Amino acid sequence: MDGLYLGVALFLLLNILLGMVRVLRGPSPADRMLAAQLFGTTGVAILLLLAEALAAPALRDVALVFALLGGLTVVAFVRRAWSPPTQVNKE
Amino acid sequence: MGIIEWVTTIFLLAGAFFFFAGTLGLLRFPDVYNRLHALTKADNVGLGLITIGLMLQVDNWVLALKLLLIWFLVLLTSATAAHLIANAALRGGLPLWRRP
Amino acid sequence: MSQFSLYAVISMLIFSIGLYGFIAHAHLVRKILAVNIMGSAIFLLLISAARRDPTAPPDPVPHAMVLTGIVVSVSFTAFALALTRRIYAETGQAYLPETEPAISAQKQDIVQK
Amino acid sequence: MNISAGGFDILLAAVLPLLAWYVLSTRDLFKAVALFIAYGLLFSLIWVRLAAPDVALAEAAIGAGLTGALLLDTLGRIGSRDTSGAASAMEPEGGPPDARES
Repeated sequence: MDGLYLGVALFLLLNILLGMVRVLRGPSPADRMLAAQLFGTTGVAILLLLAEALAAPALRDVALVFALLGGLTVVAFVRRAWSPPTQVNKE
Repeated sequence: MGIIEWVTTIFLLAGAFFFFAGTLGLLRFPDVYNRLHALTKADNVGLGLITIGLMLQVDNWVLALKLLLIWFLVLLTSATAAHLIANAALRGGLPLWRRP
Repeated sequence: MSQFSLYAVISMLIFSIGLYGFIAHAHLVRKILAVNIMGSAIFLLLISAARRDPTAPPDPVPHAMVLTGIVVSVSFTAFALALTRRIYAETGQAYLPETEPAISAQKQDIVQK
Repeated sequence: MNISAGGFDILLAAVLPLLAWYVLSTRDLFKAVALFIAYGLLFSLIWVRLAAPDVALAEAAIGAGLTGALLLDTLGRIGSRDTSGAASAMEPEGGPPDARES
């Protein structure tokens, strides 16, 4: 079973590297942040799989913190950083 | 390998497939809104299937509850993020993609 | 090649990249990113040195130092970003005063050509 | 099992210097910050591989969440165009950084 967990985790890591293309190429900043959000979720899945494969239960807590704080960057991006093309930023 | 192991294997492979589909959609779709669609599928269904597959393997119901809590938090986060980005893009006048 | 030597070589590579970026770029946010990258390379070297013998449990002292270092690097980032905002509010540009005239002279040169 | 674990190490070690180089050499600062967030995430995976879950926890809490939010907030204030530096010294100027009052 450990081999299956590690294999699926490796596959998900390859998915992250594939999604990096969208960060590099994405035309608008929103595309880049969407890719970063997907990386966060994939990282949670990888951490859960590694917690089972390496028999390290502390990694589930790391995954929990990731899940809690994954939305923080997106919220900061939308509320404070991104002013879409035609919108006048009123601050 | 018992029946539980087979079910776990199937769930994990299905979750990995959903993550792959989400990444592929992020790469192939033409528009922020379409990419949001692909992304939320990967977040909700992919992580959900992997979580269910792992929940079948733990022997303590507190650990299963913790996995469920992680999935619930990711659901909440991803729904909030998708709504915020779609709302900001629509209000800011980012054009919708039309089939050319 | 063991895990330790692989990550030690990689950390020095990342440190060199960060140092080059710190010297070669004038924009202050880019300099802050470069300092963060250099710091993470040092953390990587310390943690991989703590696990030099894979059979024994890792050495706790470098772990404690790296934990402290992460907190210090985050507070450094916050302080430096606050200073950057202040510089931007004063001068309208996110460059240091020493580098800014050279850049505008260079741009004048390019525009004239 | 050893092949998969070694594959983790090799992949992470190959990608991280490349990612650091991209963070420091792209023109658009938004892109640089998004890449930096991904870089922090991969770093916490490295710490999991090096059997340091305490460091991974600290990195996940403040490295991935707080630093990215701080950088994005500052970029929203000062604009994301970098008209200087090694990457763009030879380019013609693409317009001044917007001098918005804050």
